[in-house]
Amino acid sequence: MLGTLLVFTVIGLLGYAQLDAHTNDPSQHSRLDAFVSGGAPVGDKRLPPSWCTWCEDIAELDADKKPTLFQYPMGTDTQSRDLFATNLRGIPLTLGTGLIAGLLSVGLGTVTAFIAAYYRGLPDVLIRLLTDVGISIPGLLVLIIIRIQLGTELVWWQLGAGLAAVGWVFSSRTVRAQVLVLREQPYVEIARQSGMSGLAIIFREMMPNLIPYITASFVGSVAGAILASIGLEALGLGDFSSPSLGMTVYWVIQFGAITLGMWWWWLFPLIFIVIIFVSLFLISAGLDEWSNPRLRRQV
Amino acid sequence: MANTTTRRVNPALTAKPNPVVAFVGAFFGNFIVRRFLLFLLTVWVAATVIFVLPRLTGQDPVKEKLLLEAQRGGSVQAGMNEMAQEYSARLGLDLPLHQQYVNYLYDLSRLDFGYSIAYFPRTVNDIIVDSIIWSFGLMTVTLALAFLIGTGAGALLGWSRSPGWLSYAFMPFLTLSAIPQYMLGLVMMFVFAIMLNLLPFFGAYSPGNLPEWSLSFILDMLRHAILPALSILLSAVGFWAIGMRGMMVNTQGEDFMVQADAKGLNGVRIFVRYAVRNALLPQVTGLAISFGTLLTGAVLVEVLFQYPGLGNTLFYAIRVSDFFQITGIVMTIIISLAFATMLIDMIYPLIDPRVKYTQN
Amino acid sequence: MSDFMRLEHVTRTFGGGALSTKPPIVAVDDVSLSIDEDEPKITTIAGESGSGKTTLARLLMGTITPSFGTMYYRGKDFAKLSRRESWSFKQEVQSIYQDPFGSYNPFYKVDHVLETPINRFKLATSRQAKDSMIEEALAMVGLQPGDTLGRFPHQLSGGQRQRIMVARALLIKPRLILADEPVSMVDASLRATILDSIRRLNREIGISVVYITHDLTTALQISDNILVMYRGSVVESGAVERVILEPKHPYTQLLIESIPQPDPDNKWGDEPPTARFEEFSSMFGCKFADRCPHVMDICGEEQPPQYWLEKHRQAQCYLYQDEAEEMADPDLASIFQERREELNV
Amino acid sequence: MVVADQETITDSGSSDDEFALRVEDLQVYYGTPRGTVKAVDGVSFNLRQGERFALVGESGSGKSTLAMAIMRLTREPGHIAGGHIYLNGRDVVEMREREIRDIRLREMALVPQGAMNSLNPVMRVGDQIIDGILDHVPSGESAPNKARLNERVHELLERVGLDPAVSRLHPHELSGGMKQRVAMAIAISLDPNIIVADEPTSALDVVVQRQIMQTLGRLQEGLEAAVLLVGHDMGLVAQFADTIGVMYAGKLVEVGSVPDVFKDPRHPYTKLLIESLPSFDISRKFIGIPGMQPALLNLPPGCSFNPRCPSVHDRCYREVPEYLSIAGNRGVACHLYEEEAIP
Repeated sequence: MLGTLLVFTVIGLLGYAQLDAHTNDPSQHSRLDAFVSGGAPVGDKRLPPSWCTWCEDIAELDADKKPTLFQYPMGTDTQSRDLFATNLRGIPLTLGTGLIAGLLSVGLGTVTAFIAAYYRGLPDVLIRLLTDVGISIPGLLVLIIIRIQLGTELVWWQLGAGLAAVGWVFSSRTVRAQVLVLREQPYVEIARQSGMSGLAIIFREMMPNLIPYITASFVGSVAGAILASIGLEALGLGDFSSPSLGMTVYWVIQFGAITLGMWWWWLFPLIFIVIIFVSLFLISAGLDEWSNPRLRRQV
Repeated sequence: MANTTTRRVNPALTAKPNPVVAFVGAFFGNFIVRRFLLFLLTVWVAATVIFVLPRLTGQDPVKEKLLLEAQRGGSVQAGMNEMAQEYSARLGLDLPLHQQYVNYLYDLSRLDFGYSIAYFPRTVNDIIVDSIIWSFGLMTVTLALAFLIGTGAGALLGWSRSPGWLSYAFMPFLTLSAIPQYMLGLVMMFVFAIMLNLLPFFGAYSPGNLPEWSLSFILDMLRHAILPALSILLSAVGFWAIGMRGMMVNTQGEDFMVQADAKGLNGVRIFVRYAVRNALLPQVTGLAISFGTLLTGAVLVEVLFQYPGLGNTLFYAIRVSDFFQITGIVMTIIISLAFATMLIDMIYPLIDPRVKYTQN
Repeated sequence: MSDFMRLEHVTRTFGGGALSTKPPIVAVDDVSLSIDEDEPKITTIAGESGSGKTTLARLLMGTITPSFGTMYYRGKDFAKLSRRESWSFKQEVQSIYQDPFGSYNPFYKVDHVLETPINRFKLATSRQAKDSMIEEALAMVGLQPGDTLGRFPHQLSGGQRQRIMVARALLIKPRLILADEPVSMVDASLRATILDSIRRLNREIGISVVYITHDLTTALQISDNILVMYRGSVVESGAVERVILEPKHPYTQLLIESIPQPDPDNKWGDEPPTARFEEFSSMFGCKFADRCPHVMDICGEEQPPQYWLEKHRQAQCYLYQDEAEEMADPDLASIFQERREELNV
Repeated sequence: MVVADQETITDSGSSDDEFALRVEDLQVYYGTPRGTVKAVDGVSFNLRQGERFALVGESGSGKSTLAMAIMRLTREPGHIAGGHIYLNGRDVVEMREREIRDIRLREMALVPQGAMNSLNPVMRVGDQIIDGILDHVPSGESAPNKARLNERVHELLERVGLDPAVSRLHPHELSGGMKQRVAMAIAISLDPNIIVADEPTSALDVVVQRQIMQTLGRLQEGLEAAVLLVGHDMGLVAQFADTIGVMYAGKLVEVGSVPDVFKDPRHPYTKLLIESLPSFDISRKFIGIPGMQPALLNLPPGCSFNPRCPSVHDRCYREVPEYLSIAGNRGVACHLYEEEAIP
């Protein structure tokens, strides 16, 4: 399953090349710029939108093309964008957002979990309270507000960082629960009696045994962040100059691709999203099996 | 000969608690009180984050937006000056920040979110009340159904004595849960509304119909609700089914399951009262935690089907940057979610006898 | 006399606190004792679950602190140790746990538990010195380095794992070893060898051992002195063979009677009564009164004091109020001290 | 209801079989990725009505596997590979799932390991007792009413030495000993004639252990039931059982009456086992059995005990000793006793 994600990343790099090839053509360049310049009111997409001054060309370009094997493997949209290039470029952007969010969440979560477990007492109480509160606040909604009030568009890595800022509480809770279990293990006390310092115990004794849980939490965070980022972008809060999967969904909704019968516009991103999520699920199920021997025989 | 020495009495046993301390302890030690305080804290933290973070940048985008609208003129021009005044009065633009914060919290505590920028003389509360009914109906029914169906299916999937063919149902459930609700909505809209032309693809009722208590209207309403509901339902069913399946597998490894067999109980009883009953407990905890994720997904489904609920309203508010309305809707959702989670947590000890209200 | 560790009127409670509606659970109730360094002995702390024996061990280990009373390490208040003294305490008090698997980090080979203390406490100067130290220690507990080193804990038997823990203690050469039920999770046929190696630590290297157990037969086999605990109190203590072969406190008597003797001709008597209270936090009376066959009126009124029964033996029971003297300072170590003097004479 | 149950017992137990339980050449195998583990390999023994039979052995000797197989509770990847288990004259191995379910609790009941969480944590104790009774109401008869059931629950709890008020509690509110008493109340709820007690007092305190075992003995006498006690503690066996069977690496190596075996153990393993017991005799040296039990996947050829046996000779490395009947109604599986064998 990790393989699938790797393949996606490679595809994404190819996607850059593909898109670059297209954008080298000046007319295409302007088309892309215009395309990303703002949301258009929903209307009959076969007519150029009124805000678009250059859109007379649209009819001449290859708009609304069904997929053809060689020219446009995934068709084009109403703005004549090559969806093959868009998707290839979009997958790594979306994955990147998820990875950034996952890394930061797990990093923050693990550090807070260890602070709580190491110092106990007040820091522990405060961190636990913070995670309890954080878990019951839908982070996505908070992000919406912050994003709106900031008034700037978030590029993929900023989006990832934002999602981590609201999502770390889940990692913190998972890791903390495990740290609490480990802390009571006799071998931790044996290590202390062997003269190991607190930090050494955390990194040399506890950390290796936490890796399965941290990895599982990472996978979960990535999945959650991807889901949330697509959601935010579909609401029109993404980076309009980015061809990420979520922005494609936004344009699909904006331009009424469904009612236009342009199935290729939404079907391919949908398939990619499903593959990403199933891969992530299978990775986490595999990790579960690895860290939970009881499930080993069943799954 | 005995009792020649003065006997020490253990201080741990003689320490008498101060009655005030004891009362305060009992009050805050009470689970319901503590859970309610957590609810208040949650809402307060959310509100504070929303207030503080944007202001850290030093700009006031709301003010800028208002100024921009005022300069641009047009349809909203009419109320814009009043709006700007209202805005100043409400948050006290020139007041120090802490004063603004106090005003903000005061308004929040009365659930007063002020006026909508886009639909000026209307208040945000008006708009929320109009749309929340649709959301509430759609969400509660679909989430409850999804939980019941998903948990039921997961219980059967994870039960070792289920017929073998049932295991083939796992992959479809996994796939369904892997598709975000709004993407599922896209597919359903395409298949049922466009290709087969069976069901309407947007709105909550047919245009031209006015809401009324008549059979035809209710049927029309239900027809419109099917696709959005199904999109949320199918995706969420998979989520619950997978969780429940895992818990069933775990539960069947428990000692009391062996003992239930040793008692020669009939299969249905073991399944329902021993396996499902215990596997269900983490599902309920999951219900509390995953509400948020499921709900934000549902917001997008509303947008997709132009269902006139909170999600759709939020979407339009975002498009026109109607800050007061966005804050109002988001806070409403946050408060209702925190409230629902609190209710579930309070009910939880009733279904799990090991958890006591008084426990620390 | 020089006390290595000394507890004075130590009480440890759990729970309770300002925000709790429940009264605290008294796990260790006013215990005074000392561990002598000059005459290292094996002292058994015996009791059933909930007796407080493990809490007492954890107090001695320094992982928890007394709620009331004072604990001294080499004459200094344990709560006021300097950094250096804490470090030396860490090295001088070692433990062996009940679960021979849990004592090992599953991530590392078994060598890890042997090498870590050598590295951290700088016990060896060179690689060769370190290797020969480890080999020597393993040989002392009857293990071949070739059979054990370089393996993961799950590849060894429970008996081997537990003996490596003894070897580890041997490397560090602490002054005190706390062995918390070291053989209860090991097959009966392997117990003897492990207990034997613990005894050698005491006899040959001169390490004091506190042996915590519920099993009085093994206590009799390896220890010199015994404390019998019931619901946090030491109800009887003294020389192990006197206490076990001729118990005086009714609880000790019940405990010893209940041991299933592997002798079909020596069967149990009638079924004893069950305890009426699971948690006992009352400040009044003897804690065993609800099950005691000899209960008297006074037992329900006030907790009995410690009585001197013989020169080196004490019991906390009113049955002996007429024949025995009440202890002025119920420091249980003084009984053992008494015995040491006697033996030295 | 209770009366009806007793009638059924006499009916089903009416075969002329003098034995409540006969186990014949039982084999329980586990399929593992590394090969088949013969956890129980050709074990035979009989259990008379009213007899207390104890099976002892180290962990991994197959004693618990055997107990579970008798209840037909063997779980995947284990399976009964051969042999017969006659319960009141009927073969449990051949029974259909429905029949075996009906027989559990009514004819044979399990008292689980003391360390197990054998009670459903979310159900009240009383309901868990009622459960078993309700699911064994013979078809065609109506279920007893609530008052009768409660009366029965109270009576059962009193018989195992618990306050009837316990029926309203949940398992987490009980101590280990109380939980085990509840498990016993469930086991005797339909007056079975065989009770399988699988390490019933493991993880319990000495005094509680004694109380539980004495209660079990009292219940057994009241029911005139046979008890199969599975354990590792020779002391408990000496206190409780009439007959002892010693298991080693999946095989029964010695059977005999408790006084006989303790006074005159025959098999070298039994001898060492008894010698290794700690006792209050300080003069005796406390010794263990050298070596360790072999892994079941990798048994030595010949007698499984040959690596540890002090009396080992050439034949032991070649031939697996057969189980021989010897004088005094005893049996032993060892080459040393072939001359004493009674054909």
